[in-house]
Amino acid sequence: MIFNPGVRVVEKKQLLPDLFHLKFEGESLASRAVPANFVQIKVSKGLDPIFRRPMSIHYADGKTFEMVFRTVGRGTHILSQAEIDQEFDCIGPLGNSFKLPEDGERAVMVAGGVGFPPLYFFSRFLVEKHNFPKENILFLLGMKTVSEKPMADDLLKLDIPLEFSTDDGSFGFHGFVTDLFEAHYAKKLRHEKIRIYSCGPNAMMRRLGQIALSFKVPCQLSLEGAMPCGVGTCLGCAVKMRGRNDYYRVCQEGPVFDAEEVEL
Amino acid sequence: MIFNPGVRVVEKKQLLPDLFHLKFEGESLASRAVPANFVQIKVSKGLDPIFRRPMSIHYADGKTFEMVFRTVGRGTHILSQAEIDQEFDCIGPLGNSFKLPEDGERAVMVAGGVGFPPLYFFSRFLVEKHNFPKENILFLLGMKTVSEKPMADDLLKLDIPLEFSTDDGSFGFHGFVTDLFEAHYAKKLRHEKIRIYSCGPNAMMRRLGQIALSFKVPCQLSLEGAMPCGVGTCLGCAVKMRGRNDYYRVCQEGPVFDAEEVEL
Amino acid sequence: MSIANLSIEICGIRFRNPILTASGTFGYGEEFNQIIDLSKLGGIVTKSITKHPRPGHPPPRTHETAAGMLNAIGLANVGVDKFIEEKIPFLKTLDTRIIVNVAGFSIEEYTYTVERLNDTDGIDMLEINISCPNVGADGLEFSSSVRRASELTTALKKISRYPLIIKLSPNVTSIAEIARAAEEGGADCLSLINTLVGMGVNHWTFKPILTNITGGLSGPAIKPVALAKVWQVYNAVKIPLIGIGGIMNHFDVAEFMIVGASLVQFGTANFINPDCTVKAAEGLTDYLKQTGISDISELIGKLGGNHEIQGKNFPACQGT
Amino acid sequence: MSIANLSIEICGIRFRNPILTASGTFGYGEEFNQIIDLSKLGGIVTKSITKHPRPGHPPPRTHETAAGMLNAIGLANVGVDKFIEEKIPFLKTLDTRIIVNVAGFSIEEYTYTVERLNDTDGIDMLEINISCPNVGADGLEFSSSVRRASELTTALKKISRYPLIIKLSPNVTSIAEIARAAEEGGADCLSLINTLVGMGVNHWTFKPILTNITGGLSGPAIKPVALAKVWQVYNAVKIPLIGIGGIMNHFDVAEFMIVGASLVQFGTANFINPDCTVKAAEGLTDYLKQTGISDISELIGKLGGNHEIQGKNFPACQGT
Ligand SMILES: Cc1cc2nc3c(=O)[nH]c(=O)nc-3n(C[C@H](O)[C@H](O)[C@H](O)COP(=O)(O)OP(=O)(O)OC[C@H]3O[C@@H](n4cnc5c(N)ncnc54)[C@H](O)[C@@H]3O)c2cc1C
Ligand SMILES: Cc1cc2nc3c(=O)[nH]c(=O)nc-3n(C[C@H](O)[C@H](O)[C@H](O)COP(=O)(O)OP(=O)(O)OC[C@H]3O[C@@H](n4cnc5c(N)ncnc54)[C@H](O)[C@@H]3O)c2cc1C
Ligand SMILES: Cc1cc2nc3c(=O)[nH]c(=O)nc-3n(C[C@H](O)[C@H](O)[C@H](O)COP(=O)(O)O)c2cc1C
Ligand SMILES: Cc1cc2nc3c(=O)[nH]c(=O)nc-3n(C[C@H](O)[C@H](O)[C@H](O)COP(=O)(O)O)c2cc1C
Ligand code: FES
Ligand code: FES
Repeated sequence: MIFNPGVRVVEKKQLLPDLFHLKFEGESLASRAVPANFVQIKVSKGLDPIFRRPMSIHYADGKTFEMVFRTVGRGTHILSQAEIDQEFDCIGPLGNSFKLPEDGERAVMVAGGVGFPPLYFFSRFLVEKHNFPKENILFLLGMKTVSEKPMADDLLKLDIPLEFSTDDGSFGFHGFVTDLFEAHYAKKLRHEKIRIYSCGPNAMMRRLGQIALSFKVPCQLSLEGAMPCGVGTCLGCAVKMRGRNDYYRVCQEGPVFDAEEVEL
Repeated sequence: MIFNPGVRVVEKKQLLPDLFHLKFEGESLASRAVPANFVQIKVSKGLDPIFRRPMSIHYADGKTFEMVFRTVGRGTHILSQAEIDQEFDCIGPLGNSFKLPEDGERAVMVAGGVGFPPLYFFSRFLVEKHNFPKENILFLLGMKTVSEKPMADDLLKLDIPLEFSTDDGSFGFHGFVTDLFEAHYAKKLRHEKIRIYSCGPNAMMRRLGQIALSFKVPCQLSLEGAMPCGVGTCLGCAVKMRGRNDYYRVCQEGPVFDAEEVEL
Repeated sequence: MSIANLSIEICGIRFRNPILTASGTFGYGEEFNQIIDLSKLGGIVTKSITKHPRPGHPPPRTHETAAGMLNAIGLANVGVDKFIEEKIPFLKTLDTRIIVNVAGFSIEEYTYTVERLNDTDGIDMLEINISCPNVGADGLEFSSSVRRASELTTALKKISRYPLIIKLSPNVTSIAEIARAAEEGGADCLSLINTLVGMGVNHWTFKPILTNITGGLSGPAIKPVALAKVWQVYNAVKIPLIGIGGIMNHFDVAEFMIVGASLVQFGTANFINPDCTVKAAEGLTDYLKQTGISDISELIGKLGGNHEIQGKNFPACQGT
Repeated sequence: MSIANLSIEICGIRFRNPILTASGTFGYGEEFNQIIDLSKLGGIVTKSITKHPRPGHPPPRTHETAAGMLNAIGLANVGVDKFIEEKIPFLKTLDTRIIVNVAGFSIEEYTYTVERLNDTDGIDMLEINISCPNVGADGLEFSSSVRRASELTTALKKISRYPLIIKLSPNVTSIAEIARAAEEGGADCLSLINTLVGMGVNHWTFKPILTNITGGLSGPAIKPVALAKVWQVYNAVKIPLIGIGGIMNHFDVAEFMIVGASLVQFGTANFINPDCTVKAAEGLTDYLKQTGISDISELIGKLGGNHEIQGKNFPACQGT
């Protein structure tokens, strides 16, 4: 873990009215990042807002790293106004990473909306660093509606098996991405060795975790949640240990957990 | 008094490392401003800093108004990073104005450093709106040292009698601007009918007020000081009434007071 | 859907909406009358009025802090006589509720002022500021002694022509106890919180920033404290409450109502955005539409949503 | 000019500089050891340790507020046995002072933990967190009852091998009274303030934001309150003080020392800028140079500069 006071915006894209893509220069950070790592970014210079915001690393090469985020509140709104060459104070890379798929396993990525960045990074990581065959990945992305499709721009370029669901059926599978997964499972995946990787809204990951447990399929969840410190000392990011009266720290023991370790 | 939610930066100049000049578009505000009026400007969108900052109007025509300010703390620092087309939330014009000189009176402006904006505006106002003869103005500007000369750029263009003092003698009269005034008074002004107008640091205005009172010369001081509200309701900007156990509100009864009204 | 009802009735008085201005942050209404439309407000609370005029403390009287401010104005006011003569006539012309805030340094002083106001029309309620530094026999102020809070309330209730709001201080171990004392003394309503005692220091000169050394902390910084106090008091008394402390917008209004306030007051916010109260009134209409509530009084004390949360034992654990 | 002396001695223990980390904001030092050079700090205060391990409250446990935060962690900690076994060995390797914070829900629990720590080396002082919700016979917690604060201090002083710091809560009518009770009970030092009770409400769901409903407010928002409390206590007791509350940088350190603190603790600031403590230590050197002070202890209690300001009568007037 490192403390990096200055990263510089080198690219900015607006994918949707509320979805932004930023690329930063910051070698010491970018060179160490692995999938599911996140940064704690200070979005403004002053005390408003007072906390840093946790953001997954969407991709990192040796020199630059990227994030994709939705504007949901004040912090992400301020971040969306970042300008080229603007410097940000960023701590990271923080957190653990996904377990690699074992031999012969298909890697099934189940992303809920803007939960895709860690899974995008992981997919590229598997392909680029581990020569993992593209066709052994299945990427499922759930969206609300068809107009959110630009969210998948980077994913489409990866040229891996990719399917979509929309809540309103306006594009791809009609239903939740967990339903899409179940459909695939019923049809084909249940005959294979698979490993699920997921990131998305809590409710979606809770559901997916239940499904995975009931099917006895290994499943890793990359959790989100408020993170005052991000470095393990405030105990604010607690997630319940399954079956024990105790908590993990998402920022320190996570953000990735096996579905059977946690109660969402 | 008016409430004006949006004024737009149309010009920006940096006169010195710590001195900035901004021009704003904002007709409803600019069209009503008279010399010594000020605005309460919100320098940032959030709560840091929480208060607006009071700034004198350096000049206003019907459509635009200007301010010149020194960066002394967080608020003015943020304001100095204003960019062209940036919008600010500004309340104003606020406060009273100077009394006009009476017939035959020479108007002596005594400015301490960045206290000059109200006096600059007033000088132009006298000349442009009241056909006051330029040669009947005497403008004394006190600075710390010669390198601050760019502060006077606008003043020099006015083509009115203008003299400088510097604390270190590196340019113009060697001494405080109050000393410069006294020298002029001893030499010439004491034979004339004069009226003093002043704005600058408190200590300087206190001294000038004493001098004016002792010479029995009418003297108006435009006061500065912290202003939480600027509209007369917080009672935070209190200045002592001379000889009475009571206070004026600088923002409401001022910022201009006769030297004999107040105790600085 | 028809427009939601924003009006609230307490103590037999109906307010157009729950939005009032806090004492000491709105003068006697005159200045703001030129900035906003006062008839859009539920009501105005005046600066504290005392028996005698008071010049207030020597400046500096205020200090900007992180998301807040300190003030030590020193109860500067024109005194009750001049108030009745010069300010009431103007206040009477306004189409909004008028609450006169009364301060004093002894029961006699409070009594005097309330009696003078009894002779005056154009007032809807009185708010009694009990946070003045009057140190009684038990070494405590009115606001921090159960006995003295109750004595003062009882004395004033006996004589007041207008419904009485007792304004509580947060600087006590148990605000619920003081609240109950005021209720038992006959208070018709409680307002809270007044400011938190705080101070500022100039690290270059080593001098206190306020001439009075200490002052009162207000603004968004104190909102969490104020919400907790309102909820504590809501669980302790039956009379209606007015929530105060760091309220900036309509969401804050809703939050204070949810923890138990019937009305709210905007203080420091007026200095930051003079039109905050009017904007909040507009915002409340939208908010009710979004939440599907037709009458704003449905918010009062609804903490927990359908599962109302009853007061746990206080003083509360910070739980660190 | 030679480099100014930043070291401070209290209770016979010399600290490299006055900068400590606050309990609950720095874990047991392990995480920060990878981020900053801990030997640059005056000392570390551990998370509160209790007799038994505690999982803490269900999340959400924290909430961001204006220039501050609420927390209701619920004293989550590994328990004293595991602390001694797993954490002390690491702490011993550090070149800085170690203060162990102890919490409990009865005098017996505190006593147990202190006795266990007596058997352990590598500790410099104990800080006793008396703000836990233990409601005694008089209906008050240790932190808000003079009698119970004194009982607890007396009991622990009798047995503790290490100098005792009593950590005071600000949620009381008179913190000076509690401070005196702790001093009379034998406390070697007082630290203050713990957090202010506060709460947050979700205006869409009507639910409290913290599962525990109320929590403790910390951060820059509370700095003015903390400064006032330290000054009040400085005027009431003779033992040294540790200032806590909203400290972000070296100027804040100086301000707390000027009102009477010998040492300070950084809490919430560690979450915002993990290197705040190290930067503040550097900043203090510059600050002393700029103010021409050669020994930092010259700052302690110097409010008023050359004209020391003695305690005015408290509780202080907010002076509105
Ligand atoms: C490890 C980690 C990785 C993340 N990666 C991404 C990412 O790649 N892209 C992305 O868009 N977002 C990501 N998030 C979520 C992101 O941190 C939040 O959206 C952000 O903190 C909200 O800040 P705000 O000030 O805009 O919203 P706030 O004003 O703070 O809150 C607005 C809304 O967002 C909710 N919210 C607040 N904080 C969080 C949070 N940490 N997680 C989820 N919801 C929250 C609030 O409940 C509220 O409803 C990640 C979170 C974590 C913990
Ligand atoms: C009516 C009026 C007109 C003014 N006109 C001008 C102007 O034309 N140009 C200009 O440069 N400045 C002007 N000022 C002063 C200006 O308002 C302050 O410099 C500014 O508020 C400082 O804000 P800050 O956040 O940068 O400094 P802060 O961080 O708030 O303070 C930094 C330093 O400035 C001092 N200070 C703070 N507020 C004031 C204040 N209101 N007045 C004087 N000193 C203060 C503090 O004591 C401190 O030493 C005017 C003030 C008033 C009341
Ligand atoms: C400048 C100022 C002056 C105040 N004067 C009074 C007063 O005269 N009487 C009173 O009861 N409260 C007074 N208050 C307290 C406010 O009415 C209110 O209780 C407090 O500021 C908290 O609300 P806020 O956070 O919205 O400001 C004053 C507050 C401020 C900021
Ligand atoms: C997340 C968090 C956890 C805390 N845990 C403890 C604790 O276990 N024991 C304790 O005595 N104080 C605890 N505190 C209080 C701090 O030590 C400190 O007194 C308080 O936060 C005020 O300082 P600050 O404003 O610098 O944060 C905690 C504070 C925070 C923010
Ligand atoms: S965010 Fe602080 S412990 Fe995880
Ligand atoms: S600044 Fe508030 S009364 Fe003048």
